[in-house]
Amino acid sequence: MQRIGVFVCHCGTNIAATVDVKTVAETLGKEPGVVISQDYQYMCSESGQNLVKDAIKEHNLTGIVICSCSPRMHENTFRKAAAAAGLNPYLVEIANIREQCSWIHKEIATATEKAVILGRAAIAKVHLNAPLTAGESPVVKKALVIGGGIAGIQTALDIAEAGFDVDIVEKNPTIGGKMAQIDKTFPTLDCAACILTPKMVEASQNERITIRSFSEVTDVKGFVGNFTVKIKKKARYVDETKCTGCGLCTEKCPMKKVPNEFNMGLDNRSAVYIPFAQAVPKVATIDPNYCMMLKTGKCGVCSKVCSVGAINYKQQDEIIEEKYGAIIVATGFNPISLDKYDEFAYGQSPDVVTSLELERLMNAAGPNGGTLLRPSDKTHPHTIVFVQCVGSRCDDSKGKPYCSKICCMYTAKHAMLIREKYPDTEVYVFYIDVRTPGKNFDEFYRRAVEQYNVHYIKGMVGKVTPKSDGKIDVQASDLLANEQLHINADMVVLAAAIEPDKTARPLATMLTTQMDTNDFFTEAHPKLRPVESATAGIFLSGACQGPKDIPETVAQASAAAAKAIGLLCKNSITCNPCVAHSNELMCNGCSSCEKVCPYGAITYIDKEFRMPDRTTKVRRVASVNPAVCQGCGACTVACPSGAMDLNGFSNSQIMAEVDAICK
Amino acid sequence: MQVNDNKEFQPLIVAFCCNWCSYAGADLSGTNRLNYPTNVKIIRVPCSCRVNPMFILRAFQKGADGVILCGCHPGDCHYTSGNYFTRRRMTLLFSMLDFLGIERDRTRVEWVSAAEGAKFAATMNEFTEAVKKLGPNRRLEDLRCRKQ
Amino acid sequence: MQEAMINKAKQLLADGTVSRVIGWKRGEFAYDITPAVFETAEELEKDFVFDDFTSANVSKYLVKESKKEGKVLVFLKPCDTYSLNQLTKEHRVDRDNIYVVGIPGGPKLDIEKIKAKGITGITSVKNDNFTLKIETLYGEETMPFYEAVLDKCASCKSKKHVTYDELIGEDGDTLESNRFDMVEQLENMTSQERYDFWRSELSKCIRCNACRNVCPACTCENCVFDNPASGIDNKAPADSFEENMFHIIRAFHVAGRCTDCGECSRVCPQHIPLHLLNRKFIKDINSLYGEYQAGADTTSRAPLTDYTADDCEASIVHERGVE
Amino acid sequence: MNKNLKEQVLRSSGVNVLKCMRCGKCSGTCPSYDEMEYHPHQFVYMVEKGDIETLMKSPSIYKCLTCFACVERCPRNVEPAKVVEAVRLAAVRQQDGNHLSPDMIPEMLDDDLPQQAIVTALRKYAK
Repeated sequence: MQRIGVFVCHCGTNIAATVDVKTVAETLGKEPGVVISQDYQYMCSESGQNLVKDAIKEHNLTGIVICSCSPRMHENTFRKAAAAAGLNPYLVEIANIREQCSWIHKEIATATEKAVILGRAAIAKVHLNAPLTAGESPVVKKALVIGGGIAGIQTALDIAEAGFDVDIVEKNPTIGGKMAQIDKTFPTLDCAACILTPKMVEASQNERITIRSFSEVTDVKGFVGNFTVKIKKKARYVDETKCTGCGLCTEKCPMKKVPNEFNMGLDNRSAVYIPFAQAVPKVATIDPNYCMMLKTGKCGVCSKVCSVGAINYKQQDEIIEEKYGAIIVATGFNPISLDKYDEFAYGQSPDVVTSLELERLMNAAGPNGGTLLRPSDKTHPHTIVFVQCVGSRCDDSKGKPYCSKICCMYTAKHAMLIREKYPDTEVYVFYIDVRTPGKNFDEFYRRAVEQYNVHYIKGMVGKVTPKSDGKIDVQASDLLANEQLHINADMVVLAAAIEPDKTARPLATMLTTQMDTNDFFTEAHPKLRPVESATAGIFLSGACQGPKDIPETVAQASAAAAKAIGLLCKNSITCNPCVAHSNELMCNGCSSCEKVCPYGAITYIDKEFRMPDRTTKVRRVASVNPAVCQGCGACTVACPSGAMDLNGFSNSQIMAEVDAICK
Repeated sequence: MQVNDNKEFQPLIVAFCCNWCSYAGADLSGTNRLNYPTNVKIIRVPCSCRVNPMFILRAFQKGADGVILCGCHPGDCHYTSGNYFTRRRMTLLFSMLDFLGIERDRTRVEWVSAAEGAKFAATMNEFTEAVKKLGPNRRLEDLRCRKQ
Repeated sequence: MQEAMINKAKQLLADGTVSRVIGWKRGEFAYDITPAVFETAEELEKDFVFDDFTSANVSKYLVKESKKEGKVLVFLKPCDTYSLNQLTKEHRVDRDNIYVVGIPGGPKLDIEKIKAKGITGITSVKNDNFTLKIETLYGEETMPFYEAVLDKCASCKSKKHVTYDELIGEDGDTLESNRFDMVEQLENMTSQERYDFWRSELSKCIRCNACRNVCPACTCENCVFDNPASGIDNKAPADSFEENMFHIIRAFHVAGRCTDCGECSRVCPQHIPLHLLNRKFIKDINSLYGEYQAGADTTSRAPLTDYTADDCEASIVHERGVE
Repeated sequence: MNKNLKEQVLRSSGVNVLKCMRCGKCSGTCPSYDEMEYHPHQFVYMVEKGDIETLMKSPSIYKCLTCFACVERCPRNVEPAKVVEAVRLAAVRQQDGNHLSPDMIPEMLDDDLPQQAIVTALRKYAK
């Protein structure tokens, strides 16, 4: 026999002014199973809670109903109070008679009547509540960082610093990411390589960090604390353990006409290559699309010159399986393709470049050794036009609807650097708005205007036309002067919008994390949980979550690391007990539930059943992993036989509520 | 069905609200003191996809005059995809009820976010009015459950 | 055809490919055909029958039979192969343990339609150039063949076998069928008319469960209506609500899984057009979420376990016009 | 500001001028820019402000070539050319007096005149 206690809160006058709490307590006291029904001024207060605790002990209650504010407010408070008094916390139900009754209704009679009905529904439900115990699942004390840019490196370093093993999976032959390609950083103008490469080295030398370069995540199974990840180690045809990075093979390789990705295709590399001098790991990689030996079987020069015998043309892709407790996504960004923007003539003239290409053109390790020359004729440009917001803030199918955030600042940086180094160059920046929120950012932009005399013109460029004399006509309107301009430029630099890396979308599917329509990972809460994904155990670091500059990326990377460390510190995690479970006797094994589960929490097992005639029968039945299930209940409706049910919100509990309300 | 003094028909509305968006939206309309009729009684479910057609039929059987299901906006589901399944299930279920000649205004799905307290109240006002116009549920009731 | 099937079955039994055969055998009357399992050549010779009345879809028997020792031979008409595929997809049968011989489909005959002409004492029937010649105890009667065809065959959707290990005869194609005509006709009625129509139909329901028991999509280990814990269990419809409830929930449970084999209506002793409920779901699914034929393959996602971000809203039901 | 006029222009153009982010790409791309007193981006902005009459009086409305370069390149899908066309139509509709009255039409008809042209003429020139 159930012994239920009902506690009606006045909430000062919040409830008591419109709901006759005495009548509610009295009426509910007559409900079957209710042994005590009380009202009190503030149930959530210390003395209110004590009232509940005492009643549980004194009346040996098997369930309690609190008629008070929203369960979103104090459900946990009363669960804790119940637990303190020795009652299972899941035997507590809340009837929301404040937000959903006293605050919205004015007439005391009807509000009181409704409060009674809501109380009855809660009593009907609590009759069927079962004590639930949160399960525990162990935590593998190792993290996986996907992406080896500055975000991934920083996250890995922080986690390793805290004493946990961490793997970095990077799809390229070296870590470093976009920051390695950048020349100088705003607003301090310090050299990117000077601050990044020490971090890369630190990562490679840290004994807790394993760098898995030239590798990709191909499969993720499991759940928070216990992910099983398959990593494809792509064949680089060079034995990493033997290669010393001497670079002799790259010098001797006869195939030298391969577009160099690191320099944005502005110069060439050899078929066997090391992306850049400071690459980590500093190991050569053979590009199978260009290597003569791999394509035709004739050559083998690199193998002959390698003194340590590191070249291995027979190397195969390898699949490694590892277990991790936490996964941090740091897949970063790329500039968008500008193919659809005919009006800017990118692709028609080599002298129309993107900002990232300009970084390489100006970089000392770039194709021109740091001297800014036009790609077409290697002459010094005298007039340079920067176009802002190319593909950003677009409402059309060509671009992105968001602001790419970093372009205003890096363009100011470019303009300033050019004016500094080549004072004879005129620099125009066509902008829509100049957005510089950030420490020392606006000061930086003002310096470009005031100190370096960069011409900022408000107005979007309408058309870029390469001319036969090698110059480029830039047509734009100056909105403030109200005139249309034609600038005879030598170079045009487009601030292309940035977008998440293409690998992010399939990765999100593997991780069962959410993405927005732009393929940025969605954080668990936009304000309060900005570095966690909604899927437990998956954290977000850097530009994969939204456009970010370097300081913001590093800040988020460390924040993600802190969250991951918080998880890895635990020996086990407590699971939400309100999860689905399958009644194996009724389960048909039809797989409907598995198809609707967003977390992959349902698997199938072949289970032996003893039949009435003492034979055994093996049947395929669903099995829910309680550590993975988040308790949405999608499976319970997909299940035709009703074998699947949800703890805390069972079919019978909800129907009991329906019945109580409709009585 | 409730009877009040002026004898006007007072429908009984059962509202299933998902815990993360719509229930919070209902709370918000309370916090903002936005009135909606007492006819509406809310049942909290973790996600709109928890609502089994059986619950809806059960409500009608026991005397509800209208059933409304509220969930997060498509794309905002706390559980990623729950409300997408809800949308398909309820579209088909409502279409079937319509096919059987049950008044289509007795059932509704509405997406209400945690920030849309005003929308929640407005929706409930509107829905209650619509059901009021239809009168008591007769086509899908269990006579044994009819109240005098 | 019957001869060829018996020979095929005997051959497969003899060479050990299969250890039993699912087919049909005759009951007391010529038209009284029932599914049966045969284990020997003698049984086949004696009882196996295939004629204009062998309309039963035997795929559901495979749920049990395919899990027994030894392979089972089954003769499937085109429409039955869809059911088998659906069962395979839902892991309800062990496809590796089944040897499917595809046989030509109907049209099969509806004995009720013949009896409705006042013809009794039927001993055999013969389709003679679309005239049905009926031998009775009282002499020969005739009627137009198509007037005696089963409803489910009259709106046949496919003559194509979607799964088989071997065929007897030619394979056909999927057909343009008129199967949604009646659904459409109902949709065009007023709500009140529809209500009256279904009330007059569903109030005939005696809850014999024939529809559920014959349905190849209703293979639950334990049906919700038999489960006291489900909250909706009931054995007999005590009231109009329960008549509705049973059929709505049953149709919903098979929505997206029903292959439209039409067996529910064929076996209903009260002649309730239950297939219309399933077809309504199929029609809605086709028009709202794209053409989908349950059982056409064994891998596709069923419409109710799938979604797209831009599916229509449920309010589409309300927008279909106001009466 | 004339609210009705603004309504009319917004409706007949079908353009949501509030989507404009004032980047000026339309004017940057306009081949008739130097011919115009008011430029495409100003059309959008002035319609938003409701200052339609000024635009209607300006010869600018007849300088637009309707080449749709601005429509093609607008990053926000605002479609300035449609706004210009709508203002031009508003001006045409407001011209005083009837240029045509229905009873003048029969004698002007000939067999080759398309039906649509008659309707258009009436809509444009009759009140």
